[in-house]
Amino acid sequence: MVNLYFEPFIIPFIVGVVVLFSVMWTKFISWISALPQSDRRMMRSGIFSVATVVGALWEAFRECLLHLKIGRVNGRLWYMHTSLAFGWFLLIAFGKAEAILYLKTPVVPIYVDVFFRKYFPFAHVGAFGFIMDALLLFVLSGLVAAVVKRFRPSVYGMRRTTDHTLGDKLALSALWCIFPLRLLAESFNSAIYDSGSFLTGSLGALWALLLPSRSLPYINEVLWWCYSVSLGLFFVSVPISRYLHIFAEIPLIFLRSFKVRASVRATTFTKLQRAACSRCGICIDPCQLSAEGISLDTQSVYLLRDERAKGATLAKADSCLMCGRCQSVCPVGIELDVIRTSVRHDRRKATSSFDYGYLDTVHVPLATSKVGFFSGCMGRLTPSVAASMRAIAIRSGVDIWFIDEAEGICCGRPQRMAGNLDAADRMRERNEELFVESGIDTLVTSCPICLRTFREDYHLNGIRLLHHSQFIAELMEQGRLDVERGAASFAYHDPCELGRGLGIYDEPRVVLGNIGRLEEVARSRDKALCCGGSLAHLGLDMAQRDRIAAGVCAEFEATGADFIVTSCPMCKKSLSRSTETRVIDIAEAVKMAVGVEEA
Amino acid sequence: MKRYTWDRYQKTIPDDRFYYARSCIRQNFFPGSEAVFLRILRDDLGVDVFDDAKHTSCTGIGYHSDIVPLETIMTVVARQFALMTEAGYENMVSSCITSFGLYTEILTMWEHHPELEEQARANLKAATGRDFVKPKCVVHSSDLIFHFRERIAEKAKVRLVDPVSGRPLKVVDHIGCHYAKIFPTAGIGGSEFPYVLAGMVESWGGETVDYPERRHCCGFGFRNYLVQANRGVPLSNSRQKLESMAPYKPDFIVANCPGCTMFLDKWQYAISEIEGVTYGPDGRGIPVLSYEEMAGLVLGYGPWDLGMQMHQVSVEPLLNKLEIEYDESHKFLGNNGKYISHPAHCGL
Amino acid sequence: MAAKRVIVIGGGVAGMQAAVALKKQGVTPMLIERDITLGGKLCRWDRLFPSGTRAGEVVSPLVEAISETGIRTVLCGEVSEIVGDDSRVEVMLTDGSSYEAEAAIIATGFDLFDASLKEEYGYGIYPNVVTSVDLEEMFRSGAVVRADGSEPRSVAILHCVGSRDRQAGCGHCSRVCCITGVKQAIELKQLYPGCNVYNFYMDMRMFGSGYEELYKEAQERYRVNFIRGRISECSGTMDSRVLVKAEDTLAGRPLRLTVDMTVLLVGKQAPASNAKFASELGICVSSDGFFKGADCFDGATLTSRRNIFVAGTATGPKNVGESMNEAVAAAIKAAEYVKGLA
Amino acid sequence: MEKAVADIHKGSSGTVAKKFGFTVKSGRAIDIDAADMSVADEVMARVPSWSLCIGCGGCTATCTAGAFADYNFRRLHLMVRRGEVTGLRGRLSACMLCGKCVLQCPRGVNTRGVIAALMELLPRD
Repeated sequence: MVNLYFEPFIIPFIVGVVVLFSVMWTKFISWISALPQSDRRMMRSGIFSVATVVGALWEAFRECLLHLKIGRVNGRLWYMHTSLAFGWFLLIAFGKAEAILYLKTPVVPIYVDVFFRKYFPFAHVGAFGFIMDALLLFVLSGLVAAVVKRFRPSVYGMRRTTDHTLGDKLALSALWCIFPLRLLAESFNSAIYDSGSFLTGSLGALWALLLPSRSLPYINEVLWWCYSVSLGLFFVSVPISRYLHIFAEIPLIFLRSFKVRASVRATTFTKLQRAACSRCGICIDPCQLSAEGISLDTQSVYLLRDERAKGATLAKADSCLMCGRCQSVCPVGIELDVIRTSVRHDRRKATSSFDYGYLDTVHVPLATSKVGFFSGCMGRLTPSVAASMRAIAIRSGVDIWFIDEAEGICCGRPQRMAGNLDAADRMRERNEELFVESGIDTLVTSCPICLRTFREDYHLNGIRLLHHSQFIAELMEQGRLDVERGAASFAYHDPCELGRGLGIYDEPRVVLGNIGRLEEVARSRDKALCCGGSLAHLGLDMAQRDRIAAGVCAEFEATGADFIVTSCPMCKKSLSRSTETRVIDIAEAVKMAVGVEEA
Repeated sequence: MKRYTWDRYQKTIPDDRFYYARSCIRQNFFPGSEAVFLRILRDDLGVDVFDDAKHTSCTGIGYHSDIVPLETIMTVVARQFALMTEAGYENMVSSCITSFGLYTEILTMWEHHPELEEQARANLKAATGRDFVKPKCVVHSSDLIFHFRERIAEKAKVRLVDPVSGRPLKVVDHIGCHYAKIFPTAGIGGSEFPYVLAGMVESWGGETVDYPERRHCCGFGFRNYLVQANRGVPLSNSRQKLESMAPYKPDFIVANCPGCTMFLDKWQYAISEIEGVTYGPDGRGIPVLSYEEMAGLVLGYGPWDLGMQMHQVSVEPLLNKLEIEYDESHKFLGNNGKYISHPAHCGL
Repeated sequence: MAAKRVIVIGGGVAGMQAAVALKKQGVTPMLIERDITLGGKLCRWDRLFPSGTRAGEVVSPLVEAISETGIRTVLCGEVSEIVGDDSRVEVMLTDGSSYEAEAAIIATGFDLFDASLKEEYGYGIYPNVVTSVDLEEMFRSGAVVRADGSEPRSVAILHCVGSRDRQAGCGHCSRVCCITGVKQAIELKQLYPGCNVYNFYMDMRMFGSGYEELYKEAQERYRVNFIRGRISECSGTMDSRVLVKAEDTLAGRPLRLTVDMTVLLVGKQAPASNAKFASELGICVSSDGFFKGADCFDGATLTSRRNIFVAGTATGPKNVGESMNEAVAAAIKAAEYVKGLA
Repeated sequence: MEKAVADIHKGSSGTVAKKFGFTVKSGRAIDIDAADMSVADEVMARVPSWSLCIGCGGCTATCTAGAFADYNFRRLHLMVRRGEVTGLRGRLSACMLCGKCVLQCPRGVNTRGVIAALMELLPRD
């Protein structure tokens, strides 16, 4: 008969573990089983491919324990996370190993190795004792780092960190008590039975010296109870606190490796991603709304937190530039923008209704070329871009058909970002008809906002989709647009939707490199700042947008470049309001360099 | 009611010898009014007012409805003046506001465009062989009653005062637009604060009410009224006035134009039938009197002799308030004692 | 050779500034003011746009400068006639006294449009219809209340009363009523935050620097409602409130509104004396009755009489700053002229 | 006595409502006293910059949807400020939320914020 080693003090621990795993399993099982059909199909095929499973395991090890992604961003923060997570993991692992070796049987109840010293005070300490003490010290150092981060985030180069709900604070305090209590418990145990190694042993000796030996057993008993209660409390708090992240991230990594993605129409995978948010607060500082003090409680961490509670307000969901800066640094890799869109969609479903019957009356002029240029709504407010493209086309001897010169239908992305998905689809469908019927084989647009939805949502069966900077780069590459490098210097601004959104960083730089001197700003490519003009944010007024843009422009003015070049009509409008330096679109720069007079 | 600029608009009104140009509409809507006007001036005040059967309608209702051209109406008016001259009178008193507006308008046009006068003179000569002399003075019949208001006050048998509480009756005075708004200087008190009716009311003990829509037109307007489908316009305009005056709880309304007097009275009936809303404190409407009826009551004439039984808003509440005796059973009996039918009443 | 003398007619800010400037130019100025005190209309104003400066802070330094530099001042001096030629001017007062000098600066200011002439607005008829001047005096006295002493919960401010109005016989724009309307709207909201203020305008003519910002502040911070439409008439209601009728031209619909108080932004008119002086001295006035300078540029303060100069709102509606600048210009021109005389 | 000539039919409220061939109409005037400003106040609270509107019509001029549909944004949100909100929701549904009006507004009003708020607050007809 298996010895259960039952002792009363392990009850809180057991209760905690039972509650934790039962709640967690039911949650994850129900979420995964409720995944949409297509996701489950991908999951089934993914599970049986050894490569993906091993890859996922390796990623789980790399991220859940070693937090390498944080490491690349912030060394001190990495140490804090890794020491706690990886340290605790090793502590459990070695504890298990020590217990198995000592009892010479693989079947060891979990609480035995957690409270090993209590159970077997006379067991030989030796190497294991040393390792366990070393690991405990390692975890305790992480704990100190965590306390410092909580009260002095600046030590970690963080201006702000998450302000936690009451629930998180309770869970946090329980977690913070666990390891000091373990240290005390093992040291008192060692004071009585000399069962400690270098750390717990020496501390135990100290207790023995200071305290009357008769009192030691009672304190020891109480401490083991406290240790067990703190573990129990923490485990019970995990399902309702940020620490569910510890367990939720693993299935998330696996599902993600099976190509399951969040959808703008929320699925249970959205719930899993939300649960995986550790509320670490890394997404707060990159947010320019926080940096400019415009809104301090609408960042992704707070949105996900509210969504896990009773649901975020539409106002909070709307207060975000969706520039993707937080998403690019989120250590857990949560699809923040997609989730926010799904929240907006859910909050707006009840009241938003659109009637686009009139779209059928909208027609475009007859196509004059296989290459169509779509300037988009914003584009029609920056006519210099289309004019430059016209000049460039003439110079390089290509025909471009300007689709929406007079009027056009919006690409639908602003509606999509606002969560009005059906309305966005209506516009998309009509535009698709117009583009496909026109017979073009290449669709060029100077607006990254349009390009992103063309590529992500539109079904244009085979029409090539290019940003105009890519098109110009192609012309240069093919030698159809001969250009000599001028003296002008350009500081290039990566629009969020083009850079982080579509990963197009290089073509604009190649083009600018060919026509002048390219200056890189301090924060560029995927670190680029948002111009503040974002249509995703429904709450900002002009003054607030200019405040954001001013910060961005300062960085560009610092390069001393002659021109600030961007490749988005919205960015051009936003930046030009907040700087004396001339802000031009990349097409205008090319036209200037090529010196083509108007057609 | 505090007034400011009314004293800047005075006009001289002769004391005697008037040629009476009757109104074509008023004889149908308020037959008693014109009769009592003559009786008051002749019998009570001894004024010589010549009632000439030969004069015709001034055709203003046609002119304002784009049916009668300008030359025709000028010739008809010229004929009226000719009749006046033949009868040996120089002052004309017009019973109808529209006529008064027209006579003033035409005389002013002749002043600025003498050739029009010559043309009218030629037309009249060709058509009737008559010639005419322009009247020395044209007044409206309410001007005359206003002019003699103190003498009437002296003979008054009834004061416009609530005998029980002694408080002056609250009277809404409504002035026909053609009286003051076209030629402000031709009306007593100008267009902002016309005083012709207010003067009477105040001399006879009453008090006029200044409600926000006081200056608003009753909406009669010939073209609005003649076409049935358009009658919604005057009805809505009158309602706007009634809604605005209701809070002041006026005791009665007095008007000096055939259209206003009839419609402020009859539209109250229409509104109560269409919307079920009846104005006036006791829910039986606000009585609407012509100034002759008001003067008649003050001088003690019998209400049925004044033709007040023809009103759509029953006048009994006002008569009871003023403690004026009347015989309910004779209300709808003609002079010959025969039943002369009755209008549908408001609020019954 | 005795110092040359210049008589300044009108002791408002323009007259006082001209006198002080003349003194600095080494000429002996003399100030004649019809009223019992110096300061002109500013004595009745509370705070000035756009800065909110107290009117006293503009007037008292000038009054002190005049007394310190011993400029001879005649108060309660109503000018009956001005005679003389290009090198002499004699100003006769109604009390029979008369004064001689080489030149004169006419700074007789402006008259306020008599709001009762716009009868349909009910000024003087309905108790709670006041003018911007009445309101300014209420602000000065600190008691901005309705006729019955109660606090106004809603106020309508009417622009262009007696300005740009053929009916009122004044076609010109008085320039400063728009900004006064915005200023008073803000002051009302500061005093009674709960009060709803409605400005009815044809155009918001925010011509000066800082005016447009004040307009924006009125909208954004004080939530003043600006309704584009000219009010046709005001009528009194039973509870002595005022029913205002207008068209909201941007909505294309007529609009009715009952308010506790109506403020008429009265315009500036040329004083009757302008016409009198003009005929006596043979200098010209423009169609709106204000003095016409020799030209609109360098000669703005000169007239067809070489020793007669004009300054301040007598030459047309303007704000306090512009009046004082024009006064200095007139003083310099006058000093130059008289010093040039034999 | 016979009833008046006008044909009589029972009004919905049971009272005898005569048909005269014409009827009474209430005026077209915007009555600020009786206007219900609840929607306007809530939108103003959410989008304070809305107070800066001077009614220049720039938004309607540049409006993408307005070029095709019967949709005049300036007039629509002006009527909200005048308390007349019935019937506006249908028109507003033509908006593509494309954002040109934000870029166009000379006073920097957050027009899209107003639209989003109206989308939620305007009564559904």
